[in-house]
Amino acid sequence: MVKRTQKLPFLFCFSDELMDSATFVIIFLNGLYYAFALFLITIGLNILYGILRVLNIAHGGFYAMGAFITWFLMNAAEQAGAPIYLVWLCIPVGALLVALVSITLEPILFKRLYKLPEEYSLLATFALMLMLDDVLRMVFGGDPLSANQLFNYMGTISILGKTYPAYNFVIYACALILALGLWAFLYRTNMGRILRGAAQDSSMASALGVNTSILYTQVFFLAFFIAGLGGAVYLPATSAYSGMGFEAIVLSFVVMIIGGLGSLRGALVASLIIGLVRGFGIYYVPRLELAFVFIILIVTLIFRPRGLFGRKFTREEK
Amino acid sequence: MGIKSDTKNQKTILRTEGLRKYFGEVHAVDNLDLRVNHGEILSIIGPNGSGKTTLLNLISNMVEPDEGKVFFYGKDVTKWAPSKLARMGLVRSFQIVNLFDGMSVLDNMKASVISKLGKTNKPFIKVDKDKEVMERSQQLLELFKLSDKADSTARDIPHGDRKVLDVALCFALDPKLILLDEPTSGVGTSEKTQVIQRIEEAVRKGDVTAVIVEHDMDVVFSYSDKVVAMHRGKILAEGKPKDVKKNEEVIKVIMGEL
Amino acid sequence: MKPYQIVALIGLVIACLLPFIISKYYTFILAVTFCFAIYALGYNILFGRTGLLSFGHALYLGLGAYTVAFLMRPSLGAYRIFSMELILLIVIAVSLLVGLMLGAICVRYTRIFFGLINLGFVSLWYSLLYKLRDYTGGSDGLPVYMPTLFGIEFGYETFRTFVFYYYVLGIFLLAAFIMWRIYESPFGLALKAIRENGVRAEFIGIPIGRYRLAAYVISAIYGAIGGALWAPLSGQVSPDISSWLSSGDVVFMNILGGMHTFAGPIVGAFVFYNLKVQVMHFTTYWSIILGGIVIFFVIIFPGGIMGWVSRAIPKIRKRFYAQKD
Amino acid sequence: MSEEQKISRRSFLQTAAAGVVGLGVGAGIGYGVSRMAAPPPELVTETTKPVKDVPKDPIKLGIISWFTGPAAMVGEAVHNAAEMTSDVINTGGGILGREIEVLKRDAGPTDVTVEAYRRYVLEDEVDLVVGDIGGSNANAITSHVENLKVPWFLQCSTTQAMVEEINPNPTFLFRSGEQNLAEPNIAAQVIAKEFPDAKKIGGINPDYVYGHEAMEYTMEALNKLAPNMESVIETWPQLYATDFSSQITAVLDAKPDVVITACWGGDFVTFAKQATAYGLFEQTKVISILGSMALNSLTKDIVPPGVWMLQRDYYFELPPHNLYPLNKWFVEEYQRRYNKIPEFDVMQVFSAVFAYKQAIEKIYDLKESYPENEEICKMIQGSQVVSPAGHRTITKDGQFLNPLPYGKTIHDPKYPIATLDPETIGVVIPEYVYNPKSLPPVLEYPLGTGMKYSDWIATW
Repeated sequence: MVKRTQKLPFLFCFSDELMDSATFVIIFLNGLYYAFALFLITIGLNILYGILRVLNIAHGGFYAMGAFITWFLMNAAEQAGAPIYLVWLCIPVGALLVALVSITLEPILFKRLYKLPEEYSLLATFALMLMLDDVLRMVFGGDPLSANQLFNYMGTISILGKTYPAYNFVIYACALILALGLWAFLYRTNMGRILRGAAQDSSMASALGVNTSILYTQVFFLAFFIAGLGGAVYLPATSAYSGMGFEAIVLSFVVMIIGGLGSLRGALVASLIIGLVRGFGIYYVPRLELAFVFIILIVTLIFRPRGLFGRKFTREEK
Repeated sequence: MGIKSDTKNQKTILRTEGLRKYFGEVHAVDNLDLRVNHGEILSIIGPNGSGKTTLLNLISNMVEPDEGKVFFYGKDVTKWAPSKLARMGLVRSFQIVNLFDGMSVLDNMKASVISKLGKTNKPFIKVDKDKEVMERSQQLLELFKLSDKADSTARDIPHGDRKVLDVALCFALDPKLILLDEPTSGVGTSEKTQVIQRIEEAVRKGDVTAVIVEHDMDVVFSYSDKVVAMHRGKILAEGKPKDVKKNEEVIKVIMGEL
Repeated sequence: MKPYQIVALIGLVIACLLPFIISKYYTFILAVTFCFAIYALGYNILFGRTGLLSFGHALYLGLGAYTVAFLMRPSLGAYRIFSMELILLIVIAVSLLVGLMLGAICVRYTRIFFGLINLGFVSLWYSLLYKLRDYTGGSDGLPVYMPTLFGIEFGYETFRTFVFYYYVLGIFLLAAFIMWRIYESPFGLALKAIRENGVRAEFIGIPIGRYRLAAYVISAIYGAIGGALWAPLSGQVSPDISSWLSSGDVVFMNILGGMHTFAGPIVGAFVFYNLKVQVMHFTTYWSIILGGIVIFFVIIFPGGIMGWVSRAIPKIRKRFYAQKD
Repeated sequence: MSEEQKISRRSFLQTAAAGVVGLGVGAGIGYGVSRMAAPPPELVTETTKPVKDVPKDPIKLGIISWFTGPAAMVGEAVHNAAEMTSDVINTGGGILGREIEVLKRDAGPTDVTVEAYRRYVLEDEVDLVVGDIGGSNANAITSHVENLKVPWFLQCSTTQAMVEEINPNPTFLFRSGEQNLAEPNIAAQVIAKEFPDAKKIGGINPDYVYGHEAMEYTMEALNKLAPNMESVIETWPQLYATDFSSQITAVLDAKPDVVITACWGGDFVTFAKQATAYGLFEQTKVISILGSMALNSLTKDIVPPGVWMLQRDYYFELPPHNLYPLNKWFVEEYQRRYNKIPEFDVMQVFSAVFAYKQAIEKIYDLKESYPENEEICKMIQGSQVVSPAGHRTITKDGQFLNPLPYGKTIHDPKYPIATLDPETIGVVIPEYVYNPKSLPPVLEYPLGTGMKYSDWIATW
């Protein structure tokens, strides 16, 4: 059985055997790994809903597109024997390509959604998700695709004697930079202030001379870029397979509800909660893995439907 | 669930005790005691932000008070659901017109009538075949002179008629007490008198008590039995229209504003 | 006889004659379509009539289907139930109970939150179907054996492509009739008022919480009946029936058909299901075509087919009478 | 163009062609326009009787499998196999002169699969159906197949519930691939044989019926073969998961001697990559039950050497190419067409269609009239079929049997993917597959001591 090396003060355990500190750290890091995957998708969802009241189910599709496009770039770079820093470049370039490709959708589809009630955006983007999934399969085929050059290049490090893929730290760094960058952008820059203003009251913003149509396109560009970045950053650690967008979107919805619709702080906190609970949950009660997430969701919905940081309900919504 | 007959002729129909409502430091309604007697038209006047609409919202439980109680026919109705209040006879209309826009004027009326007749939970009788409902609805449309617009959808009729329909919906519930939030605002001067006449006629005929929040002073002083002047959430002055008109504080605060 | 009654009668006559005209395969497809029509009809009293978009209504489709499979499980031994009527009664009872329980929580919210709460419930239901392997058969689901209709056993193929078609048709007509009466009733008008303006409905004395719950429970029962009738046709129930992807289908049916009309969901169910069947047979890239059609209807043509028809009829009637005078 | 180069360009060619240039042109680059090599004589069987009054319209072969979602690769493999098989048969004169026409459609959830099969039979008058549709769909269609009497050759989706309860002795349903029960028994035999002193077993299996059954049956067989072993940790990642790190960490912490995983397809690719990163392969022995389904994605940086991988009922190097030219031709032909190494579903589809062809020709030899479905199916049952995996015997209840290969992975410079080390390859003969009483005599590659491949081939 596991030897009791060092008793951690705040340790909670259902099963009798205490886990040694190394495993605790690894599980914590796994929790972070999963949390940041959710966070990278949910930010985009929250920005779109927070500012434009558009609930974009197709966001999982853009996440998948990021993974597939980055795979294509990395594979091409690998075949051509490009130096390693070029391969690193594939991640931001992949995300950028996703944003550039998807921004064409904004005038065609999303622009019409602003006028329709919120639920309609749920439907239209659900249909868009179906289409995206097929387009990706048409272009990239049905096989699971993986590009491991970066993952192997980073190799593994040992944490308290346990091996751990170093690449995951790239993901943490990227998620943190993104979170700080977004926070600074929204709360410290002029454009960020305009965006938040438009979120409160778009008609007021346009009355004050804000060209909302350009603003919305910028918001979409940002949201698509983040979703693409999510797919791109995670590709080296996993694989790109058709239908991955659906898996990603279900959990990010849960995170969005728990964190509060439209709030970025909520997205960060909720994805950490879900990531860590899932990580430790699997260790202690392996059979219940998926149910954990939904139990937390239902509890939140009953006792605090607006989520941790969501805005208060107006009478009309009650 | 009608009210017992003996309370009908009791003098005070509505009483509030120590009503208080803050929005941050703003005391919208500050420890307010109001008394409304049966069958009278009481107008509430006061500058913007004096708490008139908030008071109405508190009485009709649109907004929950921070402190204080509301008594209707002596019963404490502070916590009652608006739908229960409406069925008990305490009904309100809205400053910003609040109608069933997608439905026809007749359907709007029918909705209110079936709610009054307690038939909304009948899933199998046909609305259009229910003579009682149809007659009552037609009758009300005539009373409020909306019969010619019965089939057009509520969204498309002119603003004046929308205001009148909003009030008519309240009367469809043949209420004991009706709260009207600026019934004539946004209505053209020519129509204004017509709107008020219709309301007054309905009140006198149905011996209904009315509490009206109103800005238009000549409407207030020509129709109301009693006037309450409010300022910063408190009652400044209360009494017959002509007395309140003479009160200097009222003149300074409210008339000055005219 | 009003025009719509004539149309309904003609539709009924055609529906009764179809099995003799069309092939066995299409009779089977029509029987399945009627099941989904009941499901869509029930869904619309919530979505089109009371204005509540639930994004997880496949929970009740699955509840109905799994109840049927559960009652027929061999491990029940003597208590196995095959009579379809008894099964349907139990399905109604179960869905009433579950509808009340979940509805009480859901109806406190509207618009996007109502949709998301239902999404949460259906996701939990789906993961339970997956996890409780010993009861629900896990990802493989449960087999559904041949039920008896009014106590009579039928051969496999005659059941599936003939007899059960009329059984489903009969229940569909009953369900449609009841729903029509609800639409025409004061209760139906109250629901419409709640959709148009919930706040005002509350202030004219309609207890919107209780009525939304009533609408939710009715749609839950209809969904479960649809699922229960679909189960014997398919022969097997699996968690896919309640996946959140299939929750989207019923919403598409209503939007396609025209959610603000009575016949919308029925037309929507016919058009959407048969369209999906044909497109899936035509190409393996079927979701592009279906997704495109849905986006077209949601964005450019939100009124749906029956919405367009109900707008076109007064114009036609005006032109028709104009010619006459 | 060496073997390796041709395959390693797979990914670039495929995406470059599809993504940038468009399907047509891309296929032209780099493919020698070599014609199909002539198939070996055993395949080109014909009826001895003159062919008359045989229907002229083509034989319709309907595919119902996954073409969407994470298992889309299964559909592609089945479709490639069906296309190649029908090409081979058509160039060889078809079946009694009738060409084979391939139809394909997506399986989807249960109601869609049932509707698809009924449409194939009632509308398109399909002659046979081929496809892998998963446990729930397989259980659903059994009753439809038995009543509509058009044979369906399943590949991998044979649940024990179907085999034992729902449809114990089918007439029209064939399992051209092994039952789900087969590999767990072999995994148990491999563990018992290779790691006799192991004590603690770990499990990382997908959280659905197949995953649970794989773990349960393996432990059941192990209790008979090596009672001292017990399972200390069983984790259940979600099907089509993107993250296995939590499960791997939990398993590593329990320090098992052997880890069993039934993850397949994209799951196995992701699992293997993260397992290498977390050092699972170094710290414990891993046995993969169905990882070989994604054979062409198992590049060397994902699967290290030393992982025991079961190959279900076909490994492309067995029977050895020098002893059995049909297999050599089959592998090269598949590579020429699709630039991939054939997985076991491809062989299963190939043998199913050929079993169908050989049965029709045999009946025609006897009766000289075109047989009905019932007769064809009765003839297939109990017959033998010439297939790339050797002569497969078909049981009375429609199960295709042949020795099941397994082995330890090695990084062979000849291939871009991890393949099996010839020294470690073992093949369990059918009789021992379903009742693992004792360690079976293993049919070994030339270097082994047990029964030889050449002995088995000699018995055909």
